[in-house]
Amino acid sequence: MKRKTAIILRYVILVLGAIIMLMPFLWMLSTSLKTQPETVKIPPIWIPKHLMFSNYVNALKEAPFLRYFINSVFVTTVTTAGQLLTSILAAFAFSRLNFYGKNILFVIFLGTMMVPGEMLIIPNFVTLSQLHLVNTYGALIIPWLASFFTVFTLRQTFQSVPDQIYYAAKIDGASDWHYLWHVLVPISKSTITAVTVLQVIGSWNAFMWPLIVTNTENLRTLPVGLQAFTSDAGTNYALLMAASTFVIIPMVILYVFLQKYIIAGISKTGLKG
Amino acid sequence: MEVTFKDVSLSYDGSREILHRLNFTIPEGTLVSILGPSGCGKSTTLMMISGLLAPTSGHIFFGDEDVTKQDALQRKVGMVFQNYALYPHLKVLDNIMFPLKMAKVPKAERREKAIKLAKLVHVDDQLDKKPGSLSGGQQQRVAIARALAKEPSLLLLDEPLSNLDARLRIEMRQEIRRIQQETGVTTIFVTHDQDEALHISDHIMVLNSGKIQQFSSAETLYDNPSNLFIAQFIGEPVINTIDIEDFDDELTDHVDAEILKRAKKVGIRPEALQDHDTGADTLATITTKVKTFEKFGREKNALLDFHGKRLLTTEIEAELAEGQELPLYLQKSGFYLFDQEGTRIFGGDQDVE
Amino acid sequence: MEVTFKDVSLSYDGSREILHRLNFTIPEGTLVSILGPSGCGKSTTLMMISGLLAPTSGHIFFGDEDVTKQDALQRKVGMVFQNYALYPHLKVLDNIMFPLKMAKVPKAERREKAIKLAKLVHVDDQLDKKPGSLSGGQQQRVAIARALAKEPSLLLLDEPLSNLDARLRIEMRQEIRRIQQETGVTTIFVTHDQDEALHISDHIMVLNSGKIQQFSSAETLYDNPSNLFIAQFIGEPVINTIDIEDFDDELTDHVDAEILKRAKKVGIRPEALQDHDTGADTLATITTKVKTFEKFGREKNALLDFHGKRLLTTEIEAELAEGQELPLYLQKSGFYLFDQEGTRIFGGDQDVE
Amino acid sequence: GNSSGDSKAKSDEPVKISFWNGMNGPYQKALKKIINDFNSSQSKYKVVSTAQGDYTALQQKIMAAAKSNSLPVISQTTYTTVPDYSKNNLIEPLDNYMLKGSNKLSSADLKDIYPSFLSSSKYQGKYYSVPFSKSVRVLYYNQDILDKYNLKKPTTWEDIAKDGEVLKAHGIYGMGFDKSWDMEFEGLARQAGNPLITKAPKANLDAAPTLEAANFIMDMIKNKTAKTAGEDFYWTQAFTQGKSAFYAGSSAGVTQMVAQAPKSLHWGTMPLPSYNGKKATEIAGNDIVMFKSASAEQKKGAWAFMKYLMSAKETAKWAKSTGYVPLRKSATETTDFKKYLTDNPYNKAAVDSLDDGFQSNAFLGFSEYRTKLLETVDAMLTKNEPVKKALTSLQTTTEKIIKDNK
Amino acid sequence: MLNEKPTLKSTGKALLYLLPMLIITITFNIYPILKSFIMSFYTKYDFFRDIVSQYGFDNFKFLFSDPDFHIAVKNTLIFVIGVVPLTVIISLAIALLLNRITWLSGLFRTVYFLPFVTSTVAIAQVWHWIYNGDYGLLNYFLSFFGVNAISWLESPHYAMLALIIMSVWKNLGFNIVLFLVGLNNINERYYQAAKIDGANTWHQFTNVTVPLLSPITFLVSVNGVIGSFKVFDEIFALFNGTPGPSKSALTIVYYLYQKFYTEWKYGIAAASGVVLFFMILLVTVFQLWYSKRHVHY
Ligand SMILES: Nc1ncnc2c1ncn2[C@@H]1O[C@H](COP(=O)(O)OP(=O)(O)OP(=O)(O)O)[C@@H](O)[C@H]1O
Ligand SMILES: Nc1ncnc2c1ncn2[C@@H]1O[C@H](COP(=O)(O)OP(=O)(O)OP(=O)(O)O)[C@@H](O)[C@H]1O
Ligand SMILES: [Mg+2]
Ligand SMILES: [Mg+2]
Repeated sequence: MKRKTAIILRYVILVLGAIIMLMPFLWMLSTSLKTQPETVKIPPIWIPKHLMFSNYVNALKEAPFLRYFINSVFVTTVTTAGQLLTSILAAFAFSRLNFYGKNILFVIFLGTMMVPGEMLIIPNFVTLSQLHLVNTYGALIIPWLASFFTVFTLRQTFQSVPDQIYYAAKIDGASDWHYLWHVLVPISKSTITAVTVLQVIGSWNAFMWPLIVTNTENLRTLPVGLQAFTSDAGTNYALLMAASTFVIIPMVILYVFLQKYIIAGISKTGLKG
Repeated sequence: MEVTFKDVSLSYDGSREILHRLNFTIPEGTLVSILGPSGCGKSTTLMMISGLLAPTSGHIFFGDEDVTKQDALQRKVGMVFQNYALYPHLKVLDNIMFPLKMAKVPKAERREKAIKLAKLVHVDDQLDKKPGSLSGGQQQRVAIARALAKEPSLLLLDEPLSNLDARLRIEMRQEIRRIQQETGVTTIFVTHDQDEALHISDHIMVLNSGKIQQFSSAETLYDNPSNLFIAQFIGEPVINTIDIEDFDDELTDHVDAEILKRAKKVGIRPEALQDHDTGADTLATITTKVKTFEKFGREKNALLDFHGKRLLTTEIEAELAEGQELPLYLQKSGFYLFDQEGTRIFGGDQDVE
Repeated sequence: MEVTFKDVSLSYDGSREILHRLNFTIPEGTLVSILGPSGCGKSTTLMMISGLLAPTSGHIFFGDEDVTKQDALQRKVGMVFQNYALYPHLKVLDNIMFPLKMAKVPKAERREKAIKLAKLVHVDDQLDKKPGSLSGGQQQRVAIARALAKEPSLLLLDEPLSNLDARLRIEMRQEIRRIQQETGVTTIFVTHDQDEALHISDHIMVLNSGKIQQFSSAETLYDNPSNLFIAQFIGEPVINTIDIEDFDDELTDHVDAEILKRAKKVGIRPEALQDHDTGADTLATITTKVKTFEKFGREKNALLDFHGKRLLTTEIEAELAEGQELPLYLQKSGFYLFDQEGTRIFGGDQDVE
Repeated sequence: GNSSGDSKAKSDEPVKISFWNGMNGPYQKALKKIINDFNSSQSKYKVVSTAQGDYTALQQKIMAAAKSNSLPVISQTTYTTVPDYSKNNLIEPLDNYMLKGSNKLSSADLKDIYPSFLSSSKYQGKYYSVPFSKSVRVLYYNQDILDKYNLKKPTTWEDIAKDGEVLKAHGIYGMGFDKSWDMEFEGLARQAGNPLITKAPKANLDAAPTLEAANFIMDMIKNKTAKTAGEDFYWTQAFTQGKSAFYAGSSAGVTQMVAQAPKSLHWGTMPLPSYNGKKATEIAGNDIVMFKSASAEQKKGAWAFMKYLMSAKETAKWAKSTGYVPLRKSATETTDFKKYLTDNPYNKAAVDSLDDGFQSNAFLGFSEYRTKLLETVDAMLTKNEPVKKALTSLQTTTEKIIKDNK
Repeated sequence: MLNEKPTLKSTGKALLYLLPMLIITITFNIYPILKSFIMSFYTKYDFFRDIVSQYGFDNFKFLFSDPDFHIAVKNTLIFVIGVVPLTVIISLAIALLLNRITWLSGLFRTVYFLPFVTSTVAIAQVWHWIYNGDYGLLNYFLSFFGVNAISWLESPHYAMLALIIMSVWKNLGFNIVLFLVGLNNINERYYQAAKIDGANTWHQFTNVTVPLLSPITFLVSVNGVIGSFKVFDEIFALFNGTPGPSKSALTIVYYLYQKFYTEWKYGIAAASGVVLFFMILLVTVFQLWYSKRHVHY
């Protein structure tokens, strides 16, 4: 009996929380189907009188979304993959290898997180321009190939893998390199999946940077397309939300697909101990 | 591969030394067991041989080569860890195949080999499970298979059979012995089971408190314990130990007076207390009183009182009544005297060490 | 606490059943050992008693109370896990104190008690270490201390001594037995060491392939094995097993013809092969040839050839030459016949089960 | 880099004129069309426009490009950045093209363009920018409310205050402002007697007319006859809900208002009423500047394009397709444009206001000053800071800003 | 080896592993950071041509005497103290709940992650509605408890609270995911041992989950502290590009942004960045020190 109430209580809390979490998402969907006057109705309405699916069609006409989409996919994939690679290597060094200056280097890297990104835009633009990378895919990708947050996250997980597993791998003839790719990475796949999702989303939603380092439509990504609905005269929320929905749906699908890996991990066996 | 330790010491934390200046040589192609009380440093010794742990001081040689500075990868030993250390994310089959994969053995071949080893240790019906859903003994057997898969030139086994039942244990130790003899791989085997050590090994090293107590064959260990610790540690039931003062003059005629003076403790194996005179083998006679008489399976233990001290013998066949007087014949083999430091000064074969 | 299983079955994955309709009762205040080959379901059984695992079907009772639906917290048992499961972040002392802390024992008292237990298991010099820097045996001892700290009314021990050396093992098992008898706590003890089981327990339950093979006292198990599995599983060295066909007519006069017809396998304990006639106890006489004669410590094993089959005896004192002919006297106690299904149909005490 | 390299283009290929802007959506489309027209109207130059997102992104991008020597030829920007750009030697004065040379603006042109646009293009005696996307403040009124309570369209601000008193009883505000009323404030101050900052520049923030203007607005607000949009930012929504009879907002908001207002609502626009017998309405929006880093050829082409944008025909076209105001009078007088205004009556007020339009005087440190001005307005509204105290302190701060930037 | 000391060789090897990351980080993080650090000492400076005509501490002196900067520091600290503990506690609680349900667990996990992907415009709009003084959802709920309508976004007293609530909410999804990963990496056997030892759910949580989850908690809180110190986007979204009513949401980064991009005071902006950096560093080093003793890997 007690157990049952506990379960019910859990669901009640989760459902209440879910409503709060869902609200903006539902708002987005609902607005994307409204007429313009409905979007600014006070108090707000949740269910539009007529579902304006045409908003989606109209929204997609406003900008070259297909091109943007392809760019987004390309940039996101390369950025995420590259960043994972550099981060896995660095996290391994920080978690497993002994070297001079380890702690200092760690703090320095940590320090790079402490500077607001707003300060880095201009100097990095200058650097890229000196490297003749402005207005190329390189500019969209290269600066984001390292993320200390990812390194930090992976380090925390790598460090939780028992030493014994490392020893066993050594005995089995695995060099550090093999240990990393055949043991550590598969064992940490839930964390890696999680950081992948976070990075993909970060890269997918990046707005300011792609705008600043590119000058041609051909290189721009989806979030830039959302600009089409905002102007001096105000914002066309219905179309904006339709386009936003179009932009985030791939991320939702990706998450739904990957979330079971985040949870599965090594499940019952666990890492700790 | 011959393994030599030269003055090897180890301390984990830099302050408390766990192993003190170990010196030994394990001859090529032999199987050596390491015996010793829990916490004496057996696993630590193996870890140093494998290269997972660097000695604080001293040198380790494989053959003539000084490997002290080499890491585990270079030393290429095989090892079963005391806690198995299976890869939690790999299935049983993949766990066994892992060293083969690292050695770049072709896929088909490694599979075949792994399945053969899995059969050997009777886990061939568990190949698709992850270690987390194996029983303790099954995990241990997978660890053995994994270590054997590598075909190393030096095999280190840290209590590899501790979670197996008696039957399987015997079967496994025989398999290990067979493989060891067939391939001639130098093998070091940590066990807490003396019987196992006696049956399987060419030599036994007994460690205590980070020091080697004796390193010799199984028989020598039993017949010629170099000190009181060994005498007490080896043998089941445990040797009877009483103070020299507890004897009246039963020994005076039979042991050199000089030695008797230095002696502190007397050790008498339970089977060295016979109920009949064995002639030449009898050293002295004592009189005891029966306290209890017990029978477990094939074993019969009689607990006796000798000058107020307990003595145990296993050599009495007939059922005895409590309180009954009993003359006993002390056998030469199985009777030892130890000095103040515990060193054996009488009994056993004095030449053998 | 009396523990009763009623038709308890278990399957981990919902398809392969690990335990099949177990039925047994463990009387209050007794110490019961569970013996069985690796992977037979011993740990699984303990997990179900503790409430960590729910049976797929069937019911579990503590006394009269059906606890099937209760979780581990409500059942309040003490347990030593096969893999110890010490808290990696807590020091040894805190690990031992943990159950006391949960029971809200005042701080000073729990400390005192924990230190007492640490002394009992000889880890009192390791109190400030984390489990990660303990040796295997030390970890195991901490786990024992932790389980004892709780003073539960039901104590479950899953191979609690597997990583201890022989001396310590005996000491620990005696301590456990002492505590068990003093406090009267019902104790279930999984071990793979028969000797341990024989010495420590009031009753022994032998499991195989998820079924109970026999549940009786140690002697009964040895003297009256209910089937061939038990006869082979219990006893060291293992019982000699040969086919009935290998006998010519040595048995015809001594065993009922009816029984002989049904018999399939013959089991003869090594000590039931005497080199001299013991009179009334002798059942039959056979003639064998010596193959090898070995001596380990106190043990002397002679391997003999009987109609081309191997027989082992431990009862020969004198050293024998290879190939020598030897008449042997089959003793009544230690001679069994088993039928097609492996059930004992001759030998032992037929009334005892 | 798209400036220096491109300038050496082969003679038969048109010179590329890069043009950065912050126009989006329909505005971007309208702009593209005009650029296409320009490109096909001649063969010497080719304008390539890039939308750089919103104005924030555009500003950051210009800063980054300036730092790395990769500025475009021309860019959209607010005229208030001109002092800073010019001080940093980034932009080219336009006098050589606009007032001299073969392609200069005729004096008729100069007269035709609304003076307020021209005056704000001028900094320290030189033209640095040309007007481009401009809007003015206009008054929105709710005809239904006026009818219901028998009110007339106001001719003076005092009328609005009075109407407010009437409506207050019915839970309706007289006037609605956007989140900040700084634009109306500056208009009132000018009508009362002085600009907030003179061309010199000299701050008049605690001058009597300024205080009068601020008090006038704050009194309405305290009196609950007027209200600011606050968290909604624009009063548009509240206006469409009938929360106020009037709303002083941007003419650029008309499009939005049309889209959002319920069909049943009767509303209109008119120029802001007069105060103190004068009329003034603040102009907002963006200009186009030319960067120094471009080649002579590009600059020439850029000027040609700027001139093209200001031509009567194009500015009318631009105004029609975007709702921004036309830049010259003549553009409003064509029949075509008149027809447009009859079809779109809401847009008429903006055009009618242009004669009375003004723009704040830009000076070095303007954006800092503007931040402070907004903070001051905010302080009066959210912290109830007394008008006099707030403006006196703004005066001190502004004087310091002016001094520091000398 | 287990007890190996660093050597030149091992350092060289580690460098190889770190190299890709190092190259990128040095070019795109460390180099610009150093540049802006140096810039904070430029007192007369032509930004575009990179000509420095005077160095000094004036920028810092300015900051220490600028009341706006004081407000920014105060607000930033309030924000960090408000956001970090709440984020850690709430996301951990939700992760625990999500970890304990089986039915519809995938759906719930997705729902709780959605705010992280949803467009910021939608988020800002919804929160504007929630916080609206007249018809807002929050006031509607509060009215049940007899609380009078609060104009959350217009009142200097409540604006910071509104900002904190929204920020906590916005960062939840992300931290929940990290906690879920951490929870799943804890071996079941410690819970079994704890149950046997008589630990109820709460005690299992405090004695097993909390210590064994500490690496992730450490990660989340360090990241939370750093992220909160740098708060900016949320303010922009919630207060329509203003620093809140009466500067009640003016934070250091907002201040920096304003100085840099709207006022073109690069030296002062850089100096405020340096101050921010050292503030974060101080807290983070404290966290690192604390973690040495309380984080169990
Ligand atoms: N979590 C699990 N999931 C699936 N199967 C399991 C799991 N745990 C154990 N098993 C299987 O159940 C059987 C019984 O396991 P159990 O651990 O009870 O054996 P055991 O008798 O304790 O053996 P051992 O002496 O080797 O510890 C084994 O075949 C094992 O592979
Ligand atoms: N990582 C470590 N850090 C500090 N001390 C340790 C560490 N590992 C082991 N020790 C200590 O070193 C001593 C020897 O440990 P070792 O594991 O070698 O013992 P062992 O002989 O294998 O014992 P057992 O039979 O119990 O496994 C023990 O006292 C143990 O507490
Ligand atoms: Mg060990
Ligand atoms: Mg088990």
